[in-house]
Amino acid sequence: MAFVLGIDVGSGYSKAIVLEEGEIRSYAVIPSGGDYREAGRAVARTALEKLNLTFGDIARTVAAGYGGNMIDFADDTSTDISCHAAGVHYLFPSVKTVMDVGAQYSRAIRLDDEGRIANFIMNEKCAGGSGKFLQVAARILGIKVSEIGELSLTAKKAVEFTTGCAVFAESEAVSRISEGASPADILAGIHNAMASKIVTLVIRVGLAPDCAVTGGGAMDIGLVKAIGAELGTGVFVPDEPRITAALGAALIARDTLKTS
Amino acid sequence: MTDIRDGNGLAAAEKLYTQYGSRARELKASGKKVIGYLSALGPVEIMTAAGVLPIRLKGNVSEAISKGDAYMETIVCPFVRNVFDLAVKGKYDFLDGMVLPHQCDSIDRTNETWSYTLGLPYWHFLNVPHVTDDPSIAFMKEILRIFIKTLEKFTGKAITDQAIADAVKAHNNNRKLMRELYDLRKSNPPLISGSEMMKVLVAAMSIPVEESSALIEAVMKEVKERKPAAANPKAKRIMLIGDQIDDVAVIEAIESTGAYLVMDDLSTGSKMYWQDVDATADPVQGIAERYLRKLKIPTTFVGSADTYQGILEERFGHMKKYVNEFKVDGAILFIYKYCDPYGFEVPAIKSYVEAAGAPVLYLEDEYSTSSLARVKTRIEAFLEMIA
Amino acid sequence: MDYFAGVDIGSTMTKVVIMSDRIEVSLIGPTGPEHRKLANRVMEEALNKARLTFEDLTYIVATGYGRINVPFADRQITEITCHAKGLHSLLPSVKTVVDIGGQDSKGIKIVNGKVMNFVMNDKCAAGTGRFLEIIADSLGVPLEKIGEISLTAQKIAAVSSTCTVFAEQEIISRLASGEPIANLLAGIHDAVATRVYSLVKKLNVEADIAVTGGGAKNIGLVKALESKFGQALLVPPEPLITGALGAALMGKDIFAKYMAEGQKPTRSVNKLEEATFFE
Amino acid sequence: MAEEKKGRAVATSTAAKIPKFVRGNLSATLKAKEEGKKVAAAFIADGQDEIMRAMDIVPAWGESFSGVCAAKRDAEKYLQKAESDNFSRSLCTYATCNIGFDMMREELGGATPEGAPWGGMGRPDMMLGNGQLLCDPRFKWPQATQHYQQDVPVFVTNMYYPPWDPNADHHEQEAIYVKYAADELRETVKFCEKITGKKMDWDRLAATVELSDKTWDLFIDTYELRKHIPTPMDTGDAMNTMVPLTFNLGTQEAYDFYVDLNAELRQKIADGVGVANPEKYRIIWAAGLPSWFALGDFQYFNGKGVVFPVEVTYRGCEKIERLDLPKTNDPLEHIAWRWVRYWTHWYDAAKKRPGSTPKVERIIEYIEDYKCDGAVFHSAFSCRSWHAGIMQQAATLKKVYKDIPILIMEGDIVDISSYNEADTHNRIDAFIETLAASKKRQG
Ligand SMILES: Nc1ncnc2c1ncn2[C@@H]1O[C@H](COP(=O)(O)OP(=O)(O)O)[C@@H](O)[C@H]1O
Ligand SMILES: Nc1ncnc2c1ncn2[C@@H]1O[C@H](COP(=O)(O)OP(=O)(O)O)[C@@H](O)[C@H]1O
Ligand code: SF4
Ligand code: SF4
Ligand code: SF4
Repeated sequence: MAFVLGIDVGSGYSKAIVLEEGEIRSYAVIPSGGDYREAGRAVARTALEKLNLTFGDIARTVAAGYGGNMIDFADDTSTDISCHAAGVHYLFPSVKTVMDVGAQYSRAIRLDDEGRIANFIMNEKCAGGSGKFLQVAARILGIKVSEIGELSLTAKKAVEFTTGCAVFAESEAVSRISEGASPADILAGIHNAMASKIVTLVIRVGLAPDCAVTGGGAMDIGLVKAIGAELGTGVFVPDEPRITAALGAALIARDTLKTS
Repeated sequence: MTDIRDGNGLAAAEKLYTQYGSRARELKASGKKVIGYLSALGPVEIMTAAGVLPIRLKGNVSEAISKGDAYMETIVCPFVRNVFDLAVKGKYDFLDGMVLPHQCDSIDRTNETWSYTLGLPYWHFLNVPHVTDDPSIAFMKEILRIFIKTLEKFTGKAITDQAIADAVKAHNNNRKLMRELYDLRKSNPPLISGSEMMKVLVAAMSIPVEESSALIEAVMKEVKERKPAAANPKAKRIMLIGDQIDDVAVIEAIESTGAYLVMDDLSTGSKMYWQDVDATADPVQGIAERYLRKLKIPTTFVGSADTYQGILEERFGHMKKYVNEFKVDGAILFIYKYCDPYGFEVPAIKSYVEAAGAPVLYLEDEYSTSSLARVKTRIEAFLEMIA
Repeated sequence: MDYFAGVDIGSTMTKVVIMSDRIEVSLIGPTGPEHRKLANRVMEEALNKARLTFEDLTYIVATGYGRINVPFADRQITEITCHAKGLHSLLPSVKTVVDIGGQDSKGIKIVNGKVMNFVMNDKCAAGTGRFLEIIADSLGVPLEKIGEISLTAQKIAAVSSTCTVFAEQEIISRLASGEPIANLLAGIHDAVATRVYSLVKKLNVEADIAVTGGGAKNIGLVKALESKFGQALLVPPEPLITGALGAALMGKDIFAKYMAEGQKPTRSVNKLEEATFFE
Repeated sequence: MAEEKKGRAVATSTAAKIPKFVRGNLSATLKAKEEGKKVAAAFIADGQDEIMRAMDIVPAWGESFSGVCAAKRDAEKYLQKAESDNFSRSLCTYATCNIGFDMMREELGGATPEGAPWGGMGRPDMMLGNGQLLCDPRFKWPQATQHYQQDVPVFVTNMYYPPWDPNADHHEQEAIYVKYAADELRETVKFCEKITGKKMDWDRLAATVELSDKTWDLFIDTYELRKHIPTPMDTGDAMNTMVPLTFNLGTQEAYDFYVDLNAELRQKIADGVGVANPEKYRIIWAAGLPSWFALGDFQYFNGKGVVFPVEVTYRGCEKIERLDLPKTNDPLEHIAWRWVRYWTHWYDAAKKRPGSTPKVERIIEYIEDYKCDGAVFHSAFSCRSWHAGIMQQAATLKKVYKDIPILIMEGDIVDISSYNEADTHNRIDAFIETLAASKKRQG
């Protein structure tokens, strides 16, 4: 049967997914670095190798994301917004509102009943509410990004973050530490600040249940909880939230294959 | 209600300041209608005459704007955004309505954002002109009459000329008292500190006019009884110029450096209190004249003198008076980002006030404590500069 | 002999100067999270180097972003005044000072050794030393080298994003697509210089112009600024300590003024040891 | 740094005549002295055009000059000059660009600063502002400039229209507003008479007003040709072809321009020539001034089969006959009526649709008339006048009309520093995908 490949080259991570008959066969995630062309090729190769496949076995490839249009071996490109929509709809058909928290951008996407984008909005000029915040915090606290979520859940009193700048968040965190705030409280503060920015985007696209959080930020349980609290509702999170757009790209590849 | 008696004026002001709107909430519970307004152009006399409580809406500098940003652009003046955000978050749930005076783009252009998002039972946009010629006075009277009619319809009660005349009297008295309180800042050191004064100003705009007058009197009595502290010859006497500054954060930043805030030209402060409404046969005439011609606010165009110097005197002459009367050593011109009306005046105000003898520090900032540390550094450096 | 100390706790670097009628010792260290302990440590170290004890110090002035966290200081003065003071003592002809620190960029106008006017950047990392640090870090080039390398650029690779975070990403991908590091570094120096220039332009800029703060250690940045201002800029021998030097000088002045009035200045009650136990 | 913007192809050949208009207006301000005419710094859409034209006063359009500086990507030095005297970057950049230019010219004793785009603009003899319901800079900017040219008198008039209130009948208030506007226009005339030392020729004014009415109608008729599928002209062009109506109202040249444009569009329709053919999607430019330095983005849309047959910006007017103006022999009163009726034109329609607003009603009308599939709004950060309230309009449009695809782009009119082409194009791509999804949804 036909294999299709979806690739999402994000500003932080590159993801690839191999789909067969609408089933996920394998996937891979690697840091993008700066060479998007190479990252796209490498991540695709990794995903293929897991199945002992080569590029020749792939019937169609769609690339998306920040560096998507540099993937010369793709048959087509799509914006990562459409891909997130498609990916989420596949995983959670009831979801109407998607919040994607990536490395530099966060965005809110509204879906219609068929899982097509009805509306979207993203942060424009400033990396204020993006995943970069989490990376900065992790570095300051000397922990891994993947440890942030659990740690933040032990917070007693979230500190109020006053800076919106992802860069100066660092020095603010530093001064909060010197004032005696615990790492957990600081992380909780960062989560609240990010959640409020993200929810603002959601209100702007029009909140419609159900909601899902995707992108690397969704791996952070603390952030997901903060978003849920701010929205006042539960949210879906895919098992591997980072590959949602790659999944969408693969689904788009499958669909075009079908119709052509 | 907040008990105002001798000796507790400042405590009462503090309470009304920290629990902003608490009196409005009480009065609302007892059946009074509460109407919010947003700037020095809100004609409080008419609202008082209508039997409603006019309450000037206040922001909260330590509250980060979040929900409001979903409805209102970030290119709007941060003060307006902050108040709107509070309203959206339900902090002003006691409002029955609002009147938005035509003041500046940040207010005018968001009229629909406010009214449609909040959905209050009463809403009025008061189309105050930007110029002061005779046709504008005639027009101002017309739109005040329209305002009166809509209020009558809302409350179901007629607003008589007598009621307006009475309200004018009450508000004039209130203004007179506040000016007397300002006089107590002329001494060195001032009898009342800048942050105490800000709390009184804020408290005074959140309660009925008679209570406000009682509050001012109580505060006055209390501070007069204070033992005058030794004058600190090194402490600088500062005047604060700006629009809607209604929080002690900036003032504390000034006073924590040892300076005295002795005077202001703020639309929450002296602008509200320096000019009375003349008692005119048609009471609306006096109100129109006060808000359009007497009130000196950058959203009203003034420029009838023949020379540019004359125009400057018309626009800013009062500031020179303040500098002299209150012995001001330096002024801080604190303007919000995205404020066109004040922003375009900065060079003119700065050079005028400096010529009057007070160096000026111009600060452009958000309405938020997030940048307070930076603001404080600038204020300190300014004080070091004029030391 | 009277000794005066100036402590400048910046967002990135902490600097101490101890002086008598000349600079006895100056010390530079990184600013960590715990300003108070750190202030102690650098002060102790400086005293050791100068073979002095805390009691030998006549007056101590703290400045910089963390100035309130120096409990043993007798007086806090903003870095704006201190930079002007320090610079004026080093380069008396200077009328305009450009200070590029880790978190703040500033322009200061000096007349007769006094601050006449000043401007500071707003709360965005674009146009600050931090921006350069981040880029240096992600390019894997030591901070001390980025300036020199940028001077070898064939052309300035313009960076289109203003946001530091976006710019970092942009640089990384441009690098990957073959743009030489030197060109990219020239691009970011140009970007920072543009931001700083448009900030300082708000002052009525007059020559001579000097650059201080950590940014002045970066020859690439200084050159980029020179091309914006259209003239040569002066740089003090050790630009990082300008603020601390100014603070020490301010302390000296304050002390002299008190003495002239026949008074003793009030000193901070906190001693160095006690301060160590501060949180 | 003065880097000429890449030439932008225009779809209509008539639009190619626009630079001549703009240059002509600029050079008229420089030649006025020799010709013994007075120059007035003035604003568009302020209701004073015909008064100036009838009195031979040469308008100096600051907005136009700033737009030119922006399009040539040469505004930065003027913005910086203004900033050096504490004018904030967050203020209207049309204003600060001009003020910076004026400051430089004053420092040169009135001589035009070297290298000024298209020869620069002359020193005015007076400044006319309007404290109307449009924007603050319209009455703050003249006085801010006066700080540097203190001998130039400033006159500010004030023309309002009834504010939108779904619970009020604006017709009841019209008379008050018309009287006020007419009174204020009379004050303008008095001021101009004082400065020029000449009396108003009322017959000439009446003739001028008649000519501009005629131009308005022709303009609308011409623009309505764009309803045709495929549309013969796009908003990208309209941002140019608005010039005669916006800056040369009350002149014969303006009228003649639209005669030509009208003919060209008819020909295109007859020949089946469209901006994009086939048209995949038709969208409305629903609010906002464009980024003058990035007009090429319209072609990016066009290249993907997306066209803008209609826009709200610079459409300036509704056909005079549809405004149903009361008869009057007083040209000033006529202008006043035209003013009030134009600004309140969509009030009645908005009242019929609960939750709607006049601005949204106008967009809906255009969407229906021009068969649009989606809407694009542009939010420019330095101008609150047109751009604050856009989010509200977009949300209301979705609520009271239908859930059509909407894109809100963020940028500025003059300040290029936050523009990123790749990002903008990416956003446009995603929007086109939204349009595709929406079309599919409708089957
Ligand atoms: N294990 C993890 N736990 C929490 N957060 C993570 C984890 N991995 C990545 N992130 C966050 O996700 C962001 C990257 O998200 P991603 O969706 O891959 O972005 P992009 O698509 O823009 O590259 C990082 O900035 C980081 O904040
Ligand atoms: N040796 C160096 N070479 C180049 N840049 C330097 C060097 N040392 C410091 N810097 C720059 O100086 C900045 C710190 O400057 P400093 O004046 O100490 O700031 P602060 O007072 O805020 O700590 C750093 O962000 C870095 O960009
Ligand atoms: S504030 Fe920080 S995150 Fe925002 S644009 Fe500036 S550098 Fe980027
Ligand atoms: S501060 Fe300026 S923009 Fe804000 S409300 Fe006042 S006048 Fe309007
Ligand atoms: S409408 Fe906007 S761009 Fe035009 S002058 Fe007013 S604020 Fe400036």
